[in-house]
Amino acid sequence: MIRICGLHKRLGDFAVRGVSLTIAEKEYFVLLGPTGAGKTVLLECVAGLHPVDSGEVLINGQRATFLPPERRNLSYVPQDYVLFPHLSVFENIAFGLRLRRWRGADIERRVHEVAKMLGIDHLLARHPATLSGGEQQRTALARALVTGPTALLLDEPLSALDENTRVQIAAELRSLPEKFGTTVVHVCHSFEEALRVADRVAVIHQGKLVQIGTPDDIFMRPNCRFIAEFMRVKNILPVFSLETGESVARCSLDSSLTLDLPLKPLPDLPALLTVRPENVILEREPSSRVNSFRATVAEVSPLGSSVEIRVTTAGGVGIAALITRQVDKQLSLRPGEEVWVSLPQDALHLLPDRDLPEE
Amino acid sequence: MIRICGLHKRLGDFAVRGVSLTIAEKEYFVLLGPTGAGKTVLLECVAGLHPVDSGEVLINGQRATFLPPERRNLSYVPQDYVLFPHLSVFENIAFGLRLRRWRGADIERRVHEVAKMLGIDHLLARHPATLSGGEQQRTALARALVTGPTALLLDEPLSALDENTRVQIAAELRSLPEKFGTTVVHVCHSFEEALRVADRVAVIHQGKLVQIGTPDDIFMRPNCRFIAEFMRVKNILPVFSLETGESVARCSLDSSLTLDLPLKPLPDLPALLTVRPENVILEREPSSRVNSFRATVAEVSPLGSSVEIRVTTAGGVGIAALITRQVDKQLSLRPGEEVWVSLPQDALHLLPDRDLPEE
Amino acid sequence: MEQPVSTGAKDGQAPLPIGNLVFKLVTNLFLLLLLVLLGGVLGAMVFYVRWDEFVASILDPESLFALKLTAICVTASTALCLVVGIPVAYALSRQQVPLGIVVDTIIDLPLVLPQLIAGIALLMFFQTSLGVWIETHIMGFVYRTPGIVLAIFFPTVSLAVRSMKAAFDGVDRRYEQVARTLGCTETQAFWKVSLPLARTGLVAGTVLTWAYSLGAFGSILMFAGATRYKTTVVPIAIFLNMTTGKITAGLSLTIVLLALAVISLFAFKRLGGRATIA
Amino acid sequence: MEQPVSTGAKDGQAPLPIGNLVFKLVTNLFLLLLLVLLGGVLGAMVFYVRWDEFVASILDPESLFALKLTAICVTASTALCLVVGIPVAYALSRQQVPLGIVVDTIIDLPLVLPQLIAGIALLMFFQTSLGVWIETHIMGFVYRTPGIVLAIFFPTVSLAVRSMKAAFDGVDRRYEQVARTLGCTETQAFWKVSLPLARTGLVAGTVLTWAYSLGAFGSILMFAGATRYKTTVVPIAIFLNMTTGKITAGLSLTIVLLALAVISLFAFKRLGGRATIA
Repeated sequence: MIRICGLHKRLGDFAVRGVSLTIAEKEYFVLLGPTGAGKTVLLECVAGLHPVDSGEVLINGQRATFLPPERRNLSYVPQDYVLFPHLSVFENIAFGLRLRRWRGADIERRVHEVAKMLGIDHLLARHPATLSGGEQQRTALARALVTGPTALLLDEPLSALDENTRVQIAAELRSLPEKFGTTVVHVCHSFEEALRVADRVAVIHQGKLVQIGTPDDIFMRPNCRFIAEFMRVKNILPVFSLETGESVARCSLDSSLTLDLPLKPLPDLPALLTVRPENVILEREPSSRVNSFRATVAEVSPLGSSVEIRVTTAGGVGIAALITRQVDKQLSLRPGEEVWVSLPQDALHLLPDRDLPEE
Repeated sequence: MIRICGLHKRLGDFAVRGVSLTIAEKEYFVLLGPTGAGKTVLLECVAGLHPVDSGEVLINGQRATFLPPERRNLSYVPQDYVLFPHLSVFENIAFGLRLRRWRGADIERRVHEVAKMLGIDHLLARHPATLSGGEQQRTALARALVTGPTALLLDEPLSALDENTRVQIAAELRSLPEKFGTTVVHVCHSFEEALRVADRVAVIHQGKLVQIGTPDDIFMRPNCRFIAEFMRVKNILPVFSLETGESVARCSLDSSLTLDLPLKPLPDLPALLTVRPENVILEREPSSRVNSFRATVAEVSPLGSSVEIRVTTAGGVGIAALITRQVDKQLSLRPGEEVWVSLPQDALHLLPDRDLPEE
Repeated sequence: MEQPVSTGAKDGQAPLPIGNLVFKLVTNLFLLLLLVLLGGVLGAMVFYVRWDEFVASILDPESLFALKLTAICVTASTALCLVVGIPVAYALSRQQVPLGIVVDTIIDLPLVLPQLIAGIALLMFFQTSLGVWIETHIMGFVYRTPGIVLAIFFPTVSLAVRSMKAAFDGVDRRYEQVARTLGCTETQAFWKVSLPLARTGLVAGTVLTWAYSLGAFGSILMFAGATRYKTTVVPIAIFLNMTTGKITAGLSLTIVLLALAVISLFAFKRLGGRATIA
Repeated sequence: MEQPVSTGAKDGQAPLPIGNLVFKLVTNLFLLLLLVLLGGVLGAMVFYVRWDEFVASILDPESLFALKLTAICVTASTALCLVVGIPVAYALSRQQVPLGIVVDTIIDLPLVLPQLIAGIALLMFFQTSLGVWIETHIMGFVYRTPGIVLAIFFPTVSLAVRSMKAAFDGVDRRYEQVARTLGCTETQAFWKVSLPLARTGLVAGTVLTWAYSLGAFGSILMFAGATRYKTTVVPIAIFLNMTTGKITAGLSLTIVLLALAVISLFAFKRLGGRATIA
């Protein structure tokens, strides 16, 4: 278990400003944020590579704030792996064991065991420079895992890989907590990557923790405008009025458009309503769906495997929908045409109208 | 019009090996390829920045192979814009006009005109270092467009921008041929980016031209396995047999699974059948659709806004489908369950089983 | 699998391990030692001469002559270094030179060789028939003022080339490439883009070259000789003073040179100048 | 909007514009000129002495003494440079030094100053009470062999520090950081990671330091003097030979120095060595 309490650290242009969070044992925890958010500084402070300005780091309940990196038993894997170029793959992996003065036979056994689990046991005699990107990443993981660290700290572990290898390594990373019994802290800037691997995600922005939760929390229930935009919720609509009915809550976007929502505690006004564009349903004919209304197609933009359709309601509210090429072909909508839009209740989410959560 | 004939150029690790293609006037042409494909070298040879090893470059029908860059009237915008840091935005844009010895008043007028069209007329007094990424890109475009070049050569124009600005600038780029009457040649490595902006796309791999056509050609009708994989067609299935029927062609993947295709000239065996995962339709119940068959769910992976479902047919053919979260929620498929798969005829494409087209 | 390392710091107040502290101490001790050695030994010189002695020594006609001659020769040599250095630095920075390592070795040679040898080489050259022809038909060098300039220029030009190449290396080629596509010829791209962008680095390089020129001694001693009121630039004057027992006069000029070198080197660094032998 | 520029090259056989050609020619002409000047003047020295004269001169007992003394002193000084240079270079490469620009200026000063001044500074220092105490209680330096080593070391150590710092700068810090998280103390990370990775650069730096040491002249002249069979390292021997008219003997030793400098500098560059003053 890693606990970070009120950590502050300024390092050149980057800064961490009072982050507190707890990472559970064997959790796959992702630190997500845009470039320059300070997430790598945070990771390196946990690793002990920089002295913190203030705050505490606890590892397994013990205060580690002032421990040097070699006493923290956390393994750090930087973005480009930095395998030791003067050592073979075997010696790279054995590095931590030799420092711990393991016997030769034990090292031999343990290196082979870990290399086998990561599928690189045929590469042990090679030198790092001769390996592919994916092989280098696996070697770096083996080197980090071989000593049985409390946690694995991964800085952008997928960013140096090509797309195909990335998908494969992502799946392997996901299985590390179970396979090696280790906690994983993974820094990345892509929410798709985070959603693919994380048990929990903490979103960092300008050095501060903005939202923490499961991938679903972050993805479907952003707590502020920044998160909603970062997660590419394209429809972030100002709410006109909110009221609680008998079985549903009712939310008006303007005088002519009122939507039903599940009955849940409502935020105070001003509030925002979000709905992800891929959850917006478009149809040619009126249907019996809830929250269905008429709108005019404003723009059709093909985006590769999907098509983005922008529509405008009678009251002037703009809504973006993302549909598959297949559905687009069936509907074959053109700008100016009429279309029926419906917004499923469980795809709607209300949040306070603020850029970031209050301090 | 730019014409490239049998161009060869080796430059360090990069090489162009015999590329021939013609770019029409006012066309938005994208050179697409993975990192290291040689597309930037090709662009820079067109710009005249490197002498070619062999082959010809024709600009507007005139042989330009040995012309220095300043005589080609092509404007080159590198990936990170390289605005002149010692000049103001105004002087950056005016740079080409001053070289052409325009009169001061004409320069003033023209710079303001172009700056206004690109929405940066309020920035003219600033220095490049104080601009945001998008503003820098617009300044670089203004500097390149102000002299009315035959073509604009853009090297990865979106890669240095954050996601929101990227979408906006992509739309602006798309409008350049119409707005400024210029041809655009755009180098990029992301097929999504190419599909968003291109009139036509040439895919380059290992220095060679692999396929050229409209975005739809490349996206839906790859001519080899490399293109199919590069476009992330996840279903690339070996064909067992092919026969031409009366109104349809019939393609068998194994003894138990035969699909109907539109009647078109068929490739020789060995051949591959491709279908994009987002075009695969999954249903709980059998339907009247063509090419419908039963399969078993093997794997369900949530990928952010969509969910990837891998199914296996009775004959053991694996097929991947990409469905929205909404559809996923309705179907709520679990591994081991049965599902009805249908493959729409117009989503099916046959190609020869080869890694790359023959020379 | 091992247990997490327990550090004996159970109260959470773990000290920085002694080993790491010792390592930092040792390397910084060496650094401090070197600074004290260099700074102390050089800096102490300021204290060997009283202020009034210093002023009197500098105002002595011989010292004034030496300072004036040095100013003239060093400025002439630096100007020559600029004229030769800028195009050479640009050529080296912007092209793949065939046999680059040989070319680089020749250019850097005067930096590694004792200046003495540069002076001997010049002296011998002007005794060949080509050298004699130059002496009689173009300009007299040996034991004359132009000879001093040449003797300063010869070992200094390498440093000028290296520092100015670093200045041009700092200007991304693509500035020129973009300028070319916008309509510049190669010459225009040089004047309108490369030169303005390299300016600070070139100024820094000039300052460094000037400072290094001040110190030319061995080559002048050999090529121009040490003749009072003829070739006595400051280093030669210092040598003559020290060997003829005029210690105060020698030290006073030494202090002037030292001060100029410190100021120039500091300015070079503040301007972000670089000079790389590689 | 303008028409596409028509280039008057309608047959498609456009020559490279004259302007661009001239620009390339001029910069490369200057490069060639400089190479001819440096390479020619230095290289010509090989032809001034006949082979049999050269062999005889070198085998002369005085020359042999000079070569032997030089080998000993230069090797001792280079060893001292390594001992001091490696920790100092590592400290400068790996930490933010307070007042860095002042520290850098002090360290680089001996490279810019005439060696003469280094010699005078040492000489004066050993006349202070601290210097005299060292002379009498620790080791005699002035006009003695240890004095030669010190006179070589003083102006050379800067180059050693600069070239070795470049070697450590070339090793990404993150190698050490990863080694630390894997269990290395700072000392272990230095020995197991930084030192092996910087090795080639350190070897190159040693070669350069050694070559530069060979050329120390001004500082030895001032601090250790020019006493036959006592302080006649090769540069001093050359000076004595040339000024006493023994030109052949002087030139022969010059050629030896020149050859060693060329070989060392070439080796330094082949090893990918760097030395940056910045």
